[in-house]
Amino acid sequence: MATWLLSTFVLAALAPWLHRLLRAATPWVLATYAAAMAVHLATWAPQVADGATPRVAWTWAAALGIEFSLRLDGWGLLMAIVISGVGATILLYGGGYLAGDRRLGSFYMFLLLFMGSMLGVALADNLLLMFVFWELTSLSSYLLIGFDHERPAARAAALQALLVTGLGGLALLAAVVLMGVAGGSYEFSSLLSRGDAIRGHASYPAIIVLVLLGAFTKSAQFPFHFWLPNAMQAPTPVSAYLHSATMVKAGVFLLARLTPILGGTAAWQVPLMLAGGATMLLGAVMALGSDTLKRILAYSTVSVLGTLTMLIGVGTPAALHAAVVMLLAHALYKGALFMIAGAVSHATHEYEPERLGGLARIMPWTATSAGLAALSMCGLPPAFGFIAKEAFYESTLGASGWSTWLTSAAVLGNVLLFAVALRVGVMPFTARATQATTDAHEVSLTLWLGPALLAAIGILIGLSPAVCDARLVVPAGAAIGAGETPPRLALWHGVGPALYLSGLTVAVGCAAFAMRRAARLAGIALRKPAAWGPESWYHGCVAGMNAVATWQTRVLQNGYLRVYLWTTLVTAVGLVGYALLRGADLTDLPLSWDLHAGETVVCALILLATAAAVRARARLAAIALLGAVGYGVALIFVFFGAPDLAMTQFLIETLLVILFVLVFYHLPPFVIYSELAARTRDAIVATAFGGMMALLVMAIGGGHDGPRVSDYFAERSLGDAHGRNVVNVILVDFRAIDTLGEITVLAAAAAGVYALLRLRGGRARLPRIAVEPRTTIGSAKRERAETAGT
Amino acid sequence: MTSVILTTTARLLHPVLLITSIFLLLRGHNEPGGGFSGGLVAASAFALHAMAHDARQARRALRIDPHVLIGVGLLTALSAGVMSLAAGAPLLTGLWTSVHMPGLGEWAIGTPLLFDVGVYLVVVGITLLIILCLSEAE
Amino acid sequence: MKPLLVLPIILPLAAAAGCLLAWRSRVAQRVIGVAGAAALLVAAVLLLQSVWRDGVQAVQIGRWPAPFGITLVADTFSALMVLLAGIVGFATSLYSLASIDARREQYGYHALMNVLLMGVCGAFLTGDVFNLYVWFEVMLIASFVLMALGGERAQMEGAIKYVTLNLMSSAILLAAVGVLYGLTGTLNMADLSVRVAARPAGGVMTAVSMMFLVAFGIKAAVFPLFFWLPASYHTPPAPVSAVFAGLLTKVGVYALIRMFTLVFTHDVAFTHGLITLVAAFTMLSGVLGAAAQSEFRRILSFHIISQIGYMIMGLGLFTAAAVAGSVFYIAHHIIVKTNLFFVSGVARRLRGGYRLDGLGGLYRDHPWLALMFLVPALSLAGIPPLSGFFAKFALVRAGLAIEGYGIVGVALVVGLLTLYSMTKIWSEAFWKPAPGNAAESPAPPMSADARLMLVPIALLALLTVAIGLAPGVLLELSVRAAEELMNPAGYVTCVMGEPS
Amino acid sequence: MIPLAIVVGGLYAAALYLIGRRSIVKLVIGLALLGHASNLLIFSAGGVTRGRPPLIRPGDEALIAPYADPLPQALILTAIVISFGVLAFALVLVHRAYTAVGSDDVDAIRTTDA
Repeated sequence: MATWLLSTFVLAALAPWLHRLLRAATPWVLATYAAAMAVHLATWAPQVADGATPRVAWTWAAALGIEFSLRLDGWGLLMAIVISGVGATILLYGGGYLAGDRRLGSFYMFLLLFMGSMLGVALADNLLLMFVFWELTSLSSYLLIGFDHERPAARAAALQALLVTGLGGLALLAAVVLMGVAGGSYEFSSLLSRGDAIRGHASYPAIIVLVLLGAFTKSAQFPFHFWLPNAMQAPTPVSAYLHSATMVKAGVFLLARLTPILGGTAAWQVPLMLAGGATMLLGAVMALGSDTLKRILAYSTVSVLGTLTMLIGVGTPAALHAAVVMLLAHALYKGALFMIAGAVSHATHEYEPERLGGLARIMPWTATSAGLAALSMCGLPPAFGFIAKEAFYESTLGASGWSTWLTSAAVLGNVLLFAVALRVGVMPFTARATQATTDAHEVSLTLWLGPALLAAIGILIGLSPAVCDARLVVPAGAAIGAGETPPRLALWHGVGPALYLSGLTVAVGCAAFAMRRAARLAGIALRKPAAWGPESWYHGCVAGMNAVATWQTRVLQNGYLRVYLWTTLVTAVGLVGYALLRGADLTDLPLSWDLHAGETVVCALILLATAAAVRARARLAAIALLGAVGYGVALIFVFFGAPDLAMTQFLIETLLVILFVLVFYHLPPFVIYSELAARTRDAIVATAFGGMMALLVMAIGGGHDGPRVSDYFAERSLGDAHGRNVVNVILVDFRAIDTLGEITVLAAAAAGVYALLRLRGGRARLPRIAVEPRTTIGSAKRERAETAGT
Repeated sequence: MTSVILTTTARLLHPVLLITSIFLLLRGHNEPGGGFSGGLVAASAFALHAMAHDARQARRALRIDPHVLIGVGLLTALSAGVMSLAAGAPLLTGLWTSVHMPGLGEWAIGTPLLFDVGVYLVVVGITLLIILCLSEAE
Repeated sequence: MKPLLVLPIILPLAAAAGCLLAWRSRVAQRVIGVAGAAALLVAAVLLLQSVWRDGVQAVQIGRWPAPFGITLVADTFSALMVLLAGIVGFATSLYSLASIDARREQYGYHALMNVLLMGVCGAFLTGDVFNLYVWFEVMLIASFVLMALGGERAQMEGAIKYVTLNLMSSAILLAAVGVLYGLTGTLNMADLSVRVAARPAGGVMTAVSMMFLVAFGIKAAVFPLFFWLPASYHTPPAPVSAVFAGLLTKVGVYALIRMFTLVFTHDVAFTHGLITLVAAFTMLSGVLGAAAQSEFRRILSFHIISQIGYMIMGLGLFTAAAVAGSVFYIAHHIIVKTNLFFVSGVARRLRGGYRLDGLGGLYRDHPWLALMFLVPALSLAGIPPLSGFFAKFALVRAGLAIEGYGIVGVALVVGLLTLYSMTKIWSEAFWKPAPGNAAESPAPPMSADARLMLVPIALLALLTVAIGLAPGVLLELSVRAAEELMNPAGYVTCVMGEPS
Repeated sequence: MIPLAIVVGGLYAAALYLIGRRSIVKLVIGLALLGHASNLLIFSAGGVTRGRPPLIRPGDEALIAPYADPLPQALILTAIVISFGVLAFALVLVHRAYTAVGSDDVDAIRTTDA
């Protein structure tokens, strides 16, 4: 199975070249590949049915607990066969549907990427590995929904699907990690025996919430269902494959897979039943109220996904077994119906069932397939859908406690879907011909072969369910806890409550179809409240996030350097000050005023010169005062035994004054721009910072008393480094690499000065502009600055 | 700006400043001074020249392009450090040898001094580069 | 092989000096620039290999024993960082050949790039706090000049903020180093580690640690100290912002991790709790900032901030697994972020600007470029199986293991928002039809220059994919780096020698 | 020592106040003051000793205590030189920014932000 999995990815990477090489033969080759995979997987079925669970594993990211481990159990096998089998028909169909499109190569690539990812979800034993593939299905779904990327609607729908399923993905990731923490392993096969430990763990409720979030978003359960109908922006083969037969089943697949570990508690079952039931009914109603073929089918898919979730929630062996049957039946008929809808639209350029009619004569192959698939969807014998529906009714009838509610909901849902099936699967072919259908013609073989196969298989299994019962359906059910010996699948179950309910469904369904105008109106009426429904929450979230983002950025990144500066300073004062006051005993500072007269005078002069420099109105005065401060500092160095420092400080200060004069000559005089209030505020913050630094100096109190590294320099300077000036020896020997860095700084600074003065890009194009409001001209200026670039 | 007094002073001071700078550089290991202050003094000699005449003349007096001076200085300092690598010691290990100087007795000569020469050259180079550029930017 | 430790510093310095000597010849500077970066890359590979084989290594510069001289130390973390600097440096030097204009090259572009690399490597390798300050300055001055090189108005505006706020950071760092010396009488980090641990945990030491936190926090661009980054990173030419985005802030993160695992572990509940809080805010405000942008490089710039949050989240959680996650995240981010800025430069070359409304149609016209954007972009958003997924996952896993639910929740949500803004770029620049462009007109082929720019992009994208498909190597490195960081005894012994 | 601490605090306060002014010219003066403040801080934090420069006198083989701690002095020397280089660059940058933007008001420099 690893070979098939990896080769699918390799094939995906090669698909564009393959397409260039093989041209029209590509879909046949790819479909053959997928079909071969399905057949090969099917050969494993007897083994798996005997209880074997073949597993392969390689280490991948061992430190994180991620192993590349695959495991084939009944449930995974069923899913994998659906993926590859339906995939074969879709590859064929897609090649025909997009024939001549220049993007066909990348279409194959994305589709195969998806197929591989989905297989990974079905086969992964390591839950994290499953998550990896899970995310890849979301990604490939994004790329496929946005396939017609030049249309804004397609881009928006792709993004919506990605964000909603991405949200679920995050939750799922957290859930998996928590499960790993609680169960001690990320391997599904190991966790199977540790269900009790996980159910008893403190994080069990959190795990459930997170898993449900992940599964509900993926499987379009209420209230996350809205992305799925919107995803119909994707080309039809994609809708048929991802958004009905396979990817949206991933959530359901996961729920079922985790049922043996997490299930069996009210915390697990109740939300599943509620959300599933609500989704089932909502989807069915919305399907009736929708206009286009694909949207109707999408909502009916939502409805069936709800049914599956509900069944998993019921959790009895019969219900889980029914879920398996339903999943298989649905993949067959819904995949077919989607492809048929696409073929019809392809042939007629018409998308609404009400505008179609009389196609049975014009498109016989398509019409036959549609009829067979609709039969299954209606749940009529001899189609497989009938068996699925019977199993569904039997499981709801057998559910303890909630039986009445569940059964009523099931009947209602099925009635509505019955009407929907007639509307999309029968009406366009049997109703009176319309304008749109007159020019229609039968579609090519690639377009009708796939749906015909799927629909035919649906009837075949219905006629002889034994072909898949013992080898596929039972092991699949067994893997998710439905027990080893469920009732055998059969077309004829004998007369019983389930059969009565089926009859009722058909009768009411026909009536509902007859009254479809009214039903549609009801559905349309529901659109209004839907405007405040979950989809508007999504838009609200995105808009709200954008509003918060804009607000936050306007507040924080407002362009005012001084605001940045003050924020930085306040942060520094706050953190350092807090730490200082929190732990230090400031009553016991080692304070001393011990200062000679000359020193005191110099200190006072420095402070005076500093204050004067701050208040100076003339640039030259400020520079002179700056120089005075520098000389004062140099004097302090002289007083306290630092002649080297003093000399350097004198020289540098002189040089700096010269530089300042040279540059300031070209700068405008000082202007006081700020208001008094702003100056006061700034003065307070600056003083706070200064005070903090002063406090810090006092808190250290003359430095460390113990051994210092400079003692070593004092001893070794002459003997080992041949120098009497210890400071210089430190600079060129003990810490010479500091000096190496220092002269590099100088070199780079000089290069910078040189470049700034000589290389004046864009100046000619930028006239001198006075201060201006940025809102009006800002963007234009940005543009200009941008185009002036490299 | 080019007054006769300034020109004359500059001409007289130029060699004095240069000699002082080298003195500062050499004695730095034992007395206050060193490559940095020496370099600044040397640069001031040429800066004075630039003030007395003009930047172009100062460049001519310097003979070497400041860029090259910086590069040479960096390489000198670096090679002073790398030499010890060749000797199997860590980077920037001082290698010393004793030289007999007539009249001065034994002098210890070592790579740290060479390193300081590198510093000196870089400082001369960057100071001049900045000052000359600024005065040419008028 | 002790000389290996100093090579990452002296090779770029030699290259820079060479460029200065040959400053009149543009061709010579190009050759020296690329050669220097390539040599650095080779040296970095050898260094990491040697550290992996023999463990932490130290060299006492000038043969003055620690703690008196300056020690260069390479543990797995610093060797890995040097290697990343080498990778980014080399990729950028290639990219620059095609994308930097002749005038900038003439005015010292290649020399400055090498000085920058020297400063970065020095900061990664030094074991001395003051020396760390010096390397920060080397790196900063080179970045100042590179930021301003070219003299365009936007560059000047960005540079003013960049320079001012970074000088603040330097001033605080310098003061912190001075105070720390006053308190302990030493500058050697290993020695500091011992001496700080031996002191009674007092308020003054915590105050000093806060000064380091603020100083490095500014350099790392954490909340609320990040303003300089979005104001400036989008103004210089693409390769310059790529190197800044990839490397520079990570030096701040490196320093934070180094100081707060080696030295300041005396008050973990307060300091590291604070760091975790800062991490959460940094992640959120960065990603929200990105959501509000509509220009290629600005979106990317804000994302740097957001991801800095992830990197220091591991430090805040302060477990070996979490720190390993941080290290992995840093490595992943450096490669990916550099690459995204590279791609933005190509987009600009093809469409003439960075604004998303002016971009479009790149997917249709240049599918290869689209693929090479998609790889780093999806990796950044943490989509498996690319490098970013493992980075994010490692942190999430470490966080949940110690029940840090709040921070993990933030990290996950921010991941989704990251995906949102990456798809925004994808949707606007790549999917959307080019504005004003007739849909049918065939795309002009890429210029030779633009194709040359794709070479480093492809290399980095391949690296991202490789890390994703075989994360084991980097993971092992990160785990070992984290173990060394969390148990500094080995580091201290290596620097100071066996305790007598 | 309290007076030195006060000078350090005063220098920091003045420097930061100036950096926060809207006039770009004052900003760069503030940066220059900031350098002095940091240097003096290191100097006083390292502990000060009067009039005993760390020069080994002729005849001595080592420094004889008490002597001024040479290490902070060396650090400050390095820092002075670095801040000189950086300041020279900043000075010219301010000049160029002024000519490029056409205003010396820092508040006018905000087109590159969001």
